[in-house]
Amino acid sequence: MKKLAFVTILLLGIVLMAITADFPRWGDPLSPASTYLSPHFIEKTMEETSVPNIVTAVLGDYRGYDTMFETTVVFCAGAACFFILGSFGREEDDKIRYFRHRDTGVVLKVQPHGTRPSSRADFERIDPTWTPYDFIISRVAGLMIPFIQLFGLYVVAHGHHSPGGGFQGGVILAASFLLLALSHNMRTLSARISNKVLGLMSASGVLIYAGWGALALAFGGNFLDYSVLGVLLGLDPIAARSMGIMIVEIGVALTVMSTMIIIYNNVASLGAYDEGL
Amino acid sequence: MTEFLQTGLTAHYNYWIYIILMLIGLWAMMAKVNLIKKIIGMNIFQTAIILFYVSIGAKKGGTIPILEHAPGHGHEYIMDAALYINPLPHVLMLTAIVVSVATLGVALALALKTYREHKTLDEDEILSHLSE
Amino acid sequence: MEYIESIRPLLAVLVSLAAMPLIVAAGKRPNLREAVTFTAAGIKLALIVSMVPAVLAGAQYTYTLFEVLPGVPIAFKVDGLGLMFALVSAPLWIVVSLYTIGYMRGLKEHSQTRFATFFALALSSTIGVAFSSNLLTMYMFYELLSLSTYPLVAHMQTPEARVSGRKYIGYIMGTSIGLALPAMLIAYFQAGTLDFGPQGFLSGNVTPEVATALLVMFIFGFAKAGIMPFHSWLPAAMVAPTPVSALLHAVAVVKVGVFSIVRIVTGVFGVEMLKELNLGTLIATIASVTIITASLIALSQDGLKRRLAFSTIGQLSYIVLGMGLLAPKALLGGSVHIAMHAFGKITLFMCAGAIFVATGKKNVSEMVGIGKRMPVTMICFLIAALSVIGIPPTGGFFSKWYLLQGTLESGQWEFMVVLLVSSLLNAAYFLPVAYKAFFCTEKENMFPGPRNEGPVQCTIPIVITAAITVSLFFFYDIFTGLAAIGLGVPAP
Amino acid sequence: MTDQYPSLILIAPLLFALFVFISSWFSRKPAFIMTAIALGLSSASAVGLLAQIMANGPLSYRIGGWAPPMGIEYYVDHLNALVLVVVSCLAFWNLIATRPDIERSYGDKAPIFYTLYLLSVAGHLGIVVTGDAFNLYVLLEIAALSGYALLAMGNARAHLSTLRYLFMGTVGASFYLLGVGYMYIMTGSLNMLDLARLLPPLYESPAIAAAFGLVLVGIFIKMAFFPLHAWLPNAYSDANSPASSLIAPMTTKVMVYAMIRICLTVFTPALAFKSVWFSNGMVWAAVVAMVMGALFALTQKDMKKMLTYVLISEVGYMVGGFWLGNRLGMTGSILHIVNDAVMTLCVFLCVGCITFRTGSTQFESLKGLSRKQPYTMAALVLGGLAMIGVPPTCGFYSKWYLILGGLDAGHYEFVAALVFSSLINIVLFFRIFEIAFFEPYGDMHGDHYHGPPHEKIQDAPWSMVLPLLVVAVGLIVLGLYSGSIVTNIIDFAIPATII
Repeated sequence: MKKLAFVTILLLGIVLMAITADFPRWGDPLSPASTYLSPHFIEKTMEETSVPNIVTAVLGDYRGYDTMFETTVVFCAGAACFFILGSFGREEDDKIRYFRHRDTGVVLKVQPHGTRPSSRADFERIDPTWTPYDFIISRVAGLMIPFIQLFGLYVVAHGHHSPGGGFQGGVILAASFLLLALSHNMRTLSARISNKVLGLMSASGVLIYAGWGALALAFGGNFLDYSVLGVLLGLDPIAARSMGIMIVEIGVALTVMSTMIIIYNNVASLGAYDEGL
Repeated sequence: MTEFLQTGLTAHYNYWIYIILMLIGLWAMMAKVNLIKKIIGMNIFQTAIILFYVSIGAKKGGTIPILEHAPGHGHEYIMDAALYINPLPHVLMLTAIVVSVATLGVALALALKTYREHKTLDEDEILSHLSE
Repeated sequence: MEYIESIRPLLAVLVSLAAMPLIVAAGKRPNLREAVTFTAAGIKLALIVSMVPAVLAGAQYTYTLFEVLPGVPIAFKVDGLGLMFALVSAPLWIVVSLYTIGYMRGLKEHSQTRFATFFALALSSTIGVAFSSNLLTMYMFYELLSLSTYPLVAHMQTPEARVSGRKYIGYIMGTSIGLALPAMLIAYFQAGTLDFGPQGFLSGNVTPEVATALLVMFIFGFAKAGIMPFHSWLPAAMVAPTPVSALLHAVAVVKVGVFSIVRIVTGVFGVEMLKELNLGTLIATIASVTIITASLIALSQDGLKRRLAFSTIGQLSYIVLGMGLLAPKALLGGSVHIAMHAFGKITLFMCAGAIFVATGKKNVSEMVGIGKRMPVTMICFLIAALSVIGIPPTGGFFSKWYLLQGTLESGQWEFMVVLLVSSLLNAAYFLPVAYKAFFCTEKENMFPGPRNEGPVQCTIPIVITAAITVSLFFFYDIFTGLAAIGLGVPAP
Repeated sequence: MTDQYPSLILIAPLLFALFVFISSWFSRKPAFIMTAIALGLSSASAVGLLAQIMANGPLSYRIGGWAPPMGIEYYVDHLNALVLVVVSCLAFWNLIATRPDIERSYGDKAPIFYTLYLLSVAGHLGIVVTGDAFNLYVLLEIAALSGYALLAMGNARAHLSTLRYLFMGTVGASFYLLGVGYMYIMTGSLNMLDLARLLPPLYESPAIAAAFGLVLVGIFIKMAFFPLHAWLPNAYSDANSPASSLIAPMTTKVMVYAMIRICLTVFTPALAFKSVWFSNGMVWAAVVAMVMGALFALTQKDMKKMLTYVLISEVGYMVGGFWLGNRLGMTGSILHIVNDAVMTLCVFLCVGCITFRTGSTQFESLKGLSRKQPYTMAALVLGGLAMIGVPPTCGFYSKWYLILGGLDAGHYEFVAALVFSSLINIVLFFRIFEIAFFEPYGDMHGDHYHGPPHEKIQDAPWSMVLPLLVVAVGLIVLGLYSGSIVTNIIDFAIPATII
């Protein structure tokens, strides 16, 4: 089997190598790819969408349909991970649980169907493998997180003029939350931002995108034609496109951020949302 | 030989790198029995294709496709097609990257489930478990 | 020719189909269920009879149901041949239904409702084949018949019955899909139509080689005709309850097979074309081999039903032989044999069933002296046997007579010899049964004791069909007339 | 709104998928209704679109108002309009027919199942409707990702099987992507019609040949064309039935459509059928697929698994029919997309009904099932007959065209393989019928079987059986309308240059 695989791969490689001779030279300014659609985008983008970052314009508008489904792919992956691993968190009462008294550090072991401590303020649920947070790590991470988030927001918002946009910003935002989960634990993250909220955010991000596009139908445009929505925003069609891109980027950022966290939560804890692996 | 080095190698080496990377990924997927290694192979494979696309977009003498302000204080932009690289492959690859991340997430979820059921990630072992 | 656009052919097909759900619904009340069957059968017969006068006058009923494929609709046409066939099947449904009541209730069989339901479906398909106006429609009903009879063959659900069912469906559907379907498509591909024409639709459209290949594929493809080597499903299918054997393996299924071949010869190839290509001898030879072989095998069978089955295989090939001779009289004889053999053979089968119900005996060697126990049944058996052999005063005489005339007409003496030899063989495997039934010493008699016929529902149908067999000797002209019109040959 | 049909087909499932997901965090109840509404809307739009296309001819729909090739367009002609109707109606009907099974199999997570279901349908519909080669890739991934998730829930093997499917699926999609990249590097365009315009001068180029090969291999992996089929049988048979009865009829058919679209529209018949050697090779490959699929099916002891191999055989029919390269063969191939979708739906729904009650489709557990589940078995009989190709069921008519196509092209091996696989299908299905109808589980009295005293009918719930019976009857109705589908739709779907 391995030999067969090797021969197949070798043959494939030889064929593909041979064919590269047919390709234009690397970086050739006269290659078909650089001379056919690309000049149109470079020269007309400003005029048609008033967005200087051409990638953002193409991503959000010319090929906005691709991007919408790209966002949907992300959402879909989140839903899939949740479907395969996760649960709605309706806890069964049939396992041994541990509770730690915050002030004294005393840990209670509660048998299945036993009585649990009533005060959430005094007791926290912990896992069998629980270890105290490392002070330095948790404090440093705590300091960094707001700045990471601020930067994430900047990347989202400034996507029109510099490299960035919803995907990049969304991932940075997600990273800040994951840092929280890593430096503290998953329960801390879940206490800040619950699975329910994440799920809702993830879906509403796509909803913002697709809904904004679908709204165009109501104003007589085609799907994702933001220009007709200028009426709604009090903008001319070109500015409306720019604004439309902004809106969908926000949707993208929302979905990407929350889905990354959903995937992390589910994969890292096998759907138990506790300390994890 | 020198001609080959100058034209053949330098002109197309980007494609060769992508091909080699792709084959490495494919090899990992076909020949490895550990599921995680297969997943890594899959990622290498996808990344190779991303590399291929991005290299299509390259253009000698071009900069990143974000319009630059023309000299002076107006709101004019330089819009010469020769100065910017092709934006389209970048857009396309943003999509492909996202897809590969999403696929990775689902693949890991499935591998974890498999691991939890069989306590191993070795495909041959799992298959022998299943046939019992 | 006059064409009458009428829905009657469709109705004749649909009547028994419509009866199916009613039969299922009435499953819990056997009497109501049988009533439904009889009503449907009566209506069907009335519809078919109502078409006789016009067809005898030279008209044809046509009805197009759907134009499914361009140029190939699901369509019906009632011509002489089809009507003749329908006129054989429909009344026998009534008779057999009556017989079934006696047989099935006598043996307390299980799943009687399923049996009656598929019986009705089988009848629909049979009439469908009879009234098809093109090859596709015929093929469709042919397959439907295969499917609807499968549960009947495997009815007993014993391992033996299941094996037989497997064999049955394997042979029948294997050949029809493996041979007849490609042949039909090649024919369509070459000719662009599938409508049966008075002189076929293939002439001028295919090369002689293709024509020969197609002919062979068709003849073996319609394996219900029991041409060797695709015959062995028929003896195997004898595990089915006797009414099935009687109606299906004497009338509906096997006759559908040969009727299909009649259609192929007359409607697809056309007699003229076959004459031109000299393919008639091929058909006749294939048929002759089957006739002689089957008759010889029948001689050695001890099981009465198996003996009848091999007899059927031989008799079916008479019809095919008639087609192969390509002479008007032979065509006529072959076609009429469909009817004549049907009445004779169904009587024989019902007798076998009646004997089984009354005494539980299946083998010929166990039936010495049975005539003394069941005289009426065995007299009917004798009459029917005479008909199958072809001795007057029975209907079977005429078909053999025309076939013999046909061999003379076409000047193919060798086939005359085949006919005569096989008739002798027929006599050799039937007459001893009848003889031993009546003439034996007290010592040999295996059935001492008082007269005891089978259930009255079994005996009455036997008497009816035996009576028809005799009366066909005097009133043969309805069948010969219809067949002659259908074949376009002068009526005798 | 009628000019927005093309977008509505996709927007409805997409938006409702989000609504269902959001609602799932509050209540389980509205999910089914919302899903049904979405798919109903989608099917209605697809039917409306088909009517529009039949009246006015092909149309192009510009997303975001951008003219192609700058923006993405939908290009809808008779071919995709037909497939759209098939896919959307099939998804809708499968939803209706499997509801009790979904609710039971997935419990709490049923709304998530509905979400993924809608996304999967949206992905497949998108593949069919789009006119952009790269967009097709994105939608391919949506369809695939949601499909992995749907198939992952099943028996103990399901996760591993799905993971293997994921590997193969990803390789397939990546090959497709690479092929599109090759086309892009040579032409600079991604729009299908635009590519068709730009490609002719490049027909001699090896890179374009490679692009063609890569795209085809990618699609072949996704459609499980033998010998790239290894992922399919396990993935489909290990999954829960509601998922497999959606994915099995849908994915392979949509991928066959994608192959036809790529060959006819992007590369045009001029290139696709340029090399006789190549198209003959494809027909031979299809012949092997048909025969091997049938033979593998013969060795199975589990009905669901057997059906997956039959599916592989059927893929061979469609691929082979297309590569015959003549009008009759393509007609057969496209008609078989429609027919096979309904046939497969029918038999897989039967599997669903059976597993709903017995939990297994092993031949052992089918014994005497006809008494327990008579309606399901009746539907299975019809489905089986359609698979065998008995008139007047629809399976016969597509075989009719396929065989005629084979005769016309002189590919007698294709005709022989078709007949052979039909014969094998007889064995396959009658074996099941025999077990289910005649295999006893009561007592035997002598050599006479009297049946169990009073076996209670315990068929699947009416809400499953009734839709199943509708599908089964639909097999016959569809068969009777085959002719009009061919003359009114498929004839226009095949380019006039193909005779």
